[in-house]
Amino acid sequence: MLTILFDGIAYGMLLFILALGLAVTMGLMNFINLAHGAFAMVGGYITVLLMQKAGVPFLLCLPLAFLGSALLGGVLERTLYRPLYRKPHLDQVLFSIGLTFMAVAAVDYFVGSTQQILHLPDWLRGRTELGEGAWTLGMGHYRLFIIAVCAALTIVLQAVLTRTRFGARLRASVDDQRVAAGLGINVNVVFLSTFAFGSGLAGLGGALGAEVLGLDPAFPLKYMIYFLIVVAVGGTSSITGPLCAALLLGIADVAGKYYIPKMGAFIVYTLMIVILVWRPQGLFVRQGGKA
Amino acid sequence: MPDHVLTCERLVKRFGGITATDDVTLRLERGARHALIGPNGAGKTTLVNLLTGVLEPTSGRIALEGEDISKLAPHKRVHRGLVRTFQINQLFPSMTPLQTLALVIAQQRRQGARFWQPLGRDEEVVMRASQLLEQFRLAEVKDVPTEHLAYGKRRLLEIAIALACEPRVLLLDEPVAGVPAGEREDILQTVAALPADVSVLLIEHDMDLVFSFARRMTVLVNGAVLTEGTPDEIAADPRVREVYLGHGEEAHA
Amino acid sequence: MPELLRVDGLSAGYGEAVVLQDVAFSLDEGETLALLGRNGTGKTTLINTLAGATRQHAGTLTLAGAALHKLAPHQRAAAGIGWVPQERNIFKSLTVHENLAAVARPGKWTPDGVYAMFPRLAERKGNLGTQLSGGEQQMLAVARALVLNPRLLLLDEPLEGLAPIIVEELLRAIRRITRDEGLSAIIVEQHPQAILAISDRAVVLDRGTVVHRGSATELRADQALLDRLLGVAR
Amino acid sequence: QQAPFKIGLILPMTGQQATTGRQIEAAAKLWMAQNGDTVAGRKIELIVKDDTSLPDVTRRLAQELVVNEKVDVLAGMGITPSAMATAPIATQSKTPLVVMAAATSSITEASPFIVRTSFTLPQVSVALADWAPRNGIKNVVTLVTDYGPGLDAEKFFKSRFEFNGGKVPESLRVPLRNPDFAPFLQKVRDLKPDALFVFVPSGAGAAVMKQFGERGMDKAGIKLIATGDVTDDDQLNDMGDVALGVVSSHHYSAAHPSAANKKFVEAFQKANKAMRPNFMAVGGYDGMRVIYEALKKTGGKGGGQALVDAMKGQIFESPRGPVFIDAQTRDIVQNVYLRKVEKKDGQLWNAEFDVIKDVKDPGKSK
Amino acid sequence: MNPQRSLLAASRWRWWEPLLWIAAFAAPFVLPRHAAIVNEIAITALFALSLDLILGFTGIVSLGHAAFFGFGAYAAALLAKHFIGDPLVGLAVAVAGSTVLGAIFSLTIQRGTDLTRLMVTLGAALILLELANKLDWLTGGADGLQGVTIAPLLGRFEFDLAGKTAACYSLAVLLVAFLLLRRLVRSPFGATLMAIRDNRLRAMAIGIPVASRLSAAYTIAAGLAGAAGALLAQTTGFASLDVFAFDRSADTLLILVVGGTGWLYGGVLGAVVFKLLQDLLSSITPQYWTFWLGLFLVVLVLVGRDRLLKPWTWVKGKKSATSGRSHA
Ligand SMILES: Nc1ncnc2c1ncn2[C@@H]1O[C@H](COP(=O)(O)OP(=O)(O)OP(=O)(O)O)[C@@H](O)[C@H]1O
Ligand SMILES: Nc1ncnc2c1ncn2[C@@H]1O[C@H](COP(=O)(O)OP(=O)(O)OP(=O)(O)O)[C@@H](O)[C@H]1O
Ligand SMILES: [Mg+2]
Ligand SMILES: [Mg+2]
Repeated sequence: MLTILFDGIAYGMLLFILALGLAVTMGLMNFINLAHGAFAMVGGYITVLLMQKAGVPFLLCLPLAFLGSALLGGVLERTLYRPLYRKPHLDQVLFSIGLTFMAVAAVDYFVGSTQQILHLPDWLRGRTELGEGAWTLGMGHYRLFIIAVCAALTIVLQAVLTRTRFGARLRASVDDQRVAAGLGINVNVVFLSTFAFGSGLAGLGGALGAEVLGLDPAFPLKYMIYFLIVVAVGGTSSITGPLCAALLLGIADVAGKYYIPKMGAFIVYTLMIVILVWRPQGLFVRQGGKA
Repeated sequence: MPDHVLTCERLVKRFGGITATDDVTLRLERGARHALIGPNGAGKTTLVNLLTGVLEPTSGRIALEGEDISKLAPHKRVHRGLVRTFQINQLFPSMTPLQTLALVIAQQRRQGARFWQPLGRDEEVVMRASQLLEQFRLAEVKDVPTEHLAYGKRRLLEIAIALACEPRVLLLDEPVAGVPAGEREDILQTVAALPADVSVLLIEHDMDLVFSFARRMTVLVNGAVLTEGTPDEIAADPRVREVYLGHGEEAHA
Repeated sequence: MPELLRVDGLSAGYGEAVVLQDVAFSLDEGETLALLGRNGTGKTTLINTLAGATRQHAGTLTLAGAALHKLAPHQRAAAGIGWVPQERNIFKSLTVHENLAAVARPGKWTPDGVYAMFPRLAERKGNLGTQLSGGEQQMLAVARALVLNPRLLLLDEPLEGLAPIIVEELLRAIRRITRDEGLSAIIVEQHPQAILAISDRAVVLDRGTVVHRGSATELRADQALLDRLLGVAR
Repeated sequence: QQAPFKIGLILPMTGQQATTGRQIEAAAKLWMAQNGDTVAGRKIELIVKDDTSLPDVTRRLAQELVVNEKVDVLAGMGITPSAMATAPIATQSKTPLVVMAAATSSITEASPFIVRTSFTLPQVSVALADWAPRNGIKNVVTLVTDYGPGLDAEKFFKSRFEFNGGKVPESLRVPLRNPDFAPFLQKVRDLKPDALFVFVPSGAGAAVMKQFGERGMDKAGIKLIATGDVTDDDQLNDMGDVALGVVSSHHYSAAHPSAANKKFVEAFQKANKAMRPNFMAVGGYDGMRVIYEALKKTGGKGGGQALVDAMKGQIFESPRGPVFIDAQTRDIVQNVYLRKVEKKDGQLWNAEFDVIKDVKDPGKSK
Repeated sequence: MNPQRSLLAASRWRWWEPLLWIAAFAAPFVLPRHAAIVNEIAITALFALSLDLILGFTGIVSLGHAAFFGFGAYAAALLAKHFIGDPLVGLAVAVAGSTVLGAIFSLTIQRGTDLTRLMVTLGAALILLELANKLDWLTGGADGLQGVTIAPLLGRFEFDLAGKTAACYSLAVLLVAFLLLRRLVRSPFGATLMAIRDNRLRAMAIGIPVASRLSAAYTIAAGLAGAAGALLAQTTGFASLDVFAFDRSADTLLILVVGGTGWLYGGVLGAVVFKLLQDLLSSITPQYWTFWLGLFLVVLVLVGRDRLLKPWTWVKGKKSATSGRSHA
């Protein structure tokens, strides 16, 4: 029981971490960046290759994965992405899918198409069990780690977006670039840093997710649906929305597969459709109540 | 007994804590030239949204020709002749004025579901569209997609669309905002010249226009009706001066 | 009073199309300039060019001795330009308060300060941009320009859609701000009389060029000239 | 000078099944490098096509190869639906279709021109179901991926295991797109069987093993037994110590102790940047042999029916051990080995420790 | 220009259109080697065409259009397998079936943002996929449905190995669907769809019954997608789960966007370009062709579709507003 709940939360958190970057680029910047998975893959490969080839410890790899993909994201933003903010969404889809195809083939060419396997340090491998009988709570250390990282990230991000003006300036720039610039917001810097940050988050997600999801060149395409589900169900206007959505889906999926394994694949999709038909803007919309 | 076309009774609309429409009762006579004025945020646009079904009232009742339409879908209200313009242009960016008007007229004549013949095959539709284009000085830009039109032209198209719907009751929400001073009167002339049995409700902040147009006025403040009367009564009402008209002369330039 | 803005040989437009040609005028600190002209003559284009939102083809803009035309749009706000765009362009996914906070710069005008001027906005602090009435959006656009604490306000049809009493108040406030605080303003309006009454200078545009430049009081007095310049047939 | 003998090799070269294609292509090329590209006076020409695992594309490619290139033999077929969709083309054009990877039992029945050199899942599952009860495993939960091959594996393992006196309290099916095995493994853990039988497509195997270890299932006394896909040679080394001790049954291990295999593995690794050949590779390698031999037998003449007839009944020593193409079913008959993952010289291998000889596809006996 | 003529201009045939169709029908005979790919292109084009009706003309984005494609494919395949092999009957049944399905699913796409529509449609397709997988007694599950034998077309034309009959059959269905849609989008009905796409609020305010129009468009599109699926199943004699797959919906979306939405020829053009490019690239480099395809998409977007795919616009400049609207 508790173990299932725990696993569900951990799985949800994992989904969230993977989708977080997308929630930033797509939700906050309103750019349909389907290449999100490619940035996640880059983060994953940075981690795996650094660990395998250079023996860099896992914990150090995580920030490196973040920085690496953020750098890549930043460079691409300056060179390719910028002219596309104003283009129709469908063009953005086309472009970012194209980029993903290229990334998939490139990784295949340079690293090979086999599944890469991450070797965690020992302290992340074990498992702790508490309680007895029906109330046993078994917690995999790695899953605990994911939950911790994820919680920390959420708090930091939420603080950045609500406590500082950055969030408001970002949304202002997205709403109306021209006027935002005319009112003194440096739109280019805002977009560049947000995009790089989003890509970095994707990379971090990839690095953390590689252990559970596996990592091969098909990664960006294989899991794209999951990222999209989280962002769609959570709504695109905040960070907490996707978090709750991810937790909900994670728990429902894990519990559903545990208790009614026959229904396996149906649960997530049905849940998604029901939620979206019921609340078409996603679970959490910005309503602008009292300030 | 006066012949009321559109009435709303005890209409209330709340947005969270804000009461945008507060127990409004309003009756529009047949052939009325009625103005709705009130400070910014008084709930004028909201009232129009409620009457046309864009918003659902929190409570209250709306009747058209004596029939309750509170639950009727917006497009069905249009079928019954309840038509509006929007304070902020709502147009079809990719269509030309000609296409737009032809579509509206075709839809008005219940040809909207025709899929077997091209739009424009029906001569009468085309005739009426050309007529409106002329009337609103849109003829020379009839084939320019709306998204490329100058603001003033778009404003004209906005009103032309409403007239193309052959309204029985027309709700105009600041129809001439952004239209140059010289052309404003023209437009209101067109509206005033509508058949005598068409009722018009006008929302406008340009008092010269309002007073020259309206035969009756309602003042809305904070969502509620402050007073109703003839233009002279309203102009003389100190409460209206206090909250809305002000005293200065500049405003009436 | 020292000169604040000088516009010289300005031409600007959209893509290939040239809308403004060789426009020149100047403005002193604390002065208000009424920018008049028929529909589509390029008033908005001029305002937007000053704000950096339209591409400038040629000419120089000098703000308090510095070359304004060399600055990127976002730097012009820092240099002292406060812009109220014609279509208001409220940031629709921000609340009223965030609309102000996102752009505010340190100085005399704070969000709280403008709330005192537009109490209506204070009541709607938490509403999203899309949840405001037309007039409220207009107020917010003006308020948003004020919290930039500019030296030069660019007001593009700021009175459109406002209730008469608010118009009156706003005009008074603009007068006060320019007189007492040394701010300058350029105001575009459809109603020349109202604006000329509070302006020091007037510039009339026709088809992208300056056809009249002079004192506002004089122009206001000369109704015939005004009608001719604005092409009003009476 | 005779016209070249063309082999149309249709494989998934991109997408999630890409490794299948790579292994088979590499093996086919290796065979040609080792055995020359001229057989009975005819030059062999290999045309490789990528079908991205879409059956309608496979079919169209086959159609074009047959009509335009006039290929003499079709080969490859990464997944079952691809083979099934192509079968009518083989029949209609009387072109032999050598299936080198797809493993659902019924494929060979889809056309009299299909010959298979890979394996069938019933073959290897049944072997495991025979072995387990003899080794103290009485109570097994099955966990398979919810698609054709998985269902085959589940069905044949279960019925044979129960026939052998074992018990299968629960059969779990994992959706094909499934990122996390946690709920299924937790369920298994709560059921506390003697062992967990797993079939997942190669690639997902590592994740299962990792999460199996992470969940402390081995410590709770549950053994992991699997078909060889799970401990795929291609990836085994990267899986690390979690794979140690896993028992699996399969028809091929890169560690098969025979001279033929040693030669094969060495040559393969030399030609392919140390990539280790897996069961896909051996299917491609043997497929090429079968084609070569058949062409030789027809004296270089070829011809669809003649080639298929010449393929039937071939007996030879493959790197996997002795094999035999059943003349009736055109399916491969082979030894199935029981293997345990062990570490040798710092590398992980599927070390064979038991064998069930000459296993026919049990799927055909119904 | 006279208003009526300028209104009718959009629906007039252009000189190159008949040529294009003649060329299409000649292709399987002139290039018999490539009949099979002509068939595949025609099917893909039909599928993309149906997506264009909802995406390009009505503004409904969908990542689950394969739901109807797949449904049509299985319907046609099952009918041929268990009842009658006549292709036209199969086609009719498949179209009818997917039309009904479309009418039901159209309830889910009434509200919401583009993103929610994407996900709801996607979810519906994936659920159908899972269903088809689970109902393996009927559908053959993941192995696919075999044993589908299709009778000769009109009782006379056998589906040959080279695929000529198949290509002509698919092209004919494509043409019929195209003519139908061409009529439809230029009619008052079509104009109401575009009005909804452009501005839903206003569409409602001029009396267009938005909900029922959305449903109608979605339903028609579903029927056509079903036809495309049926063609695939009939011309390949096979149906497998991938007909429902996400990739198929996504590829079709790409194809349509490559060719340009809201233009009808966008789907056709996109299908031709995309399929030929894919075929060409993958025969040059079977392993890494996706890289080059990706590069093509990236360049296409950066350079601009109009300039890349319609070079004649370089010289003429933009002239007509009715052709080639490039965004939805
Ligand atoms: N969706 C909404 N959520 C919350 N408040 C809203 C919403 N829509 C409108 N309001 C508030 O309701 C009040 C009435 O707005 P409305 O647009 O009806 O005013 P109005 O009388 O048309 O004003 P104006 O003359 O400025 O156009 C305003 O204060 C506005 O802020
Ligand atoms: N985005 C644009 N692209 C191309 N041309 C434009 C654009 N905006 C304005 N124009 C053209 O530039 C000219 C000047 O427009 P502008 O908006 O500056 O006029 P204005 O004097 O502000 O008019 P109004 O009184 O209507 O606000 C007009 O002819 C208009 O058609
Ligand atoms: Mg209003
Ligand atoms: Mg202007």
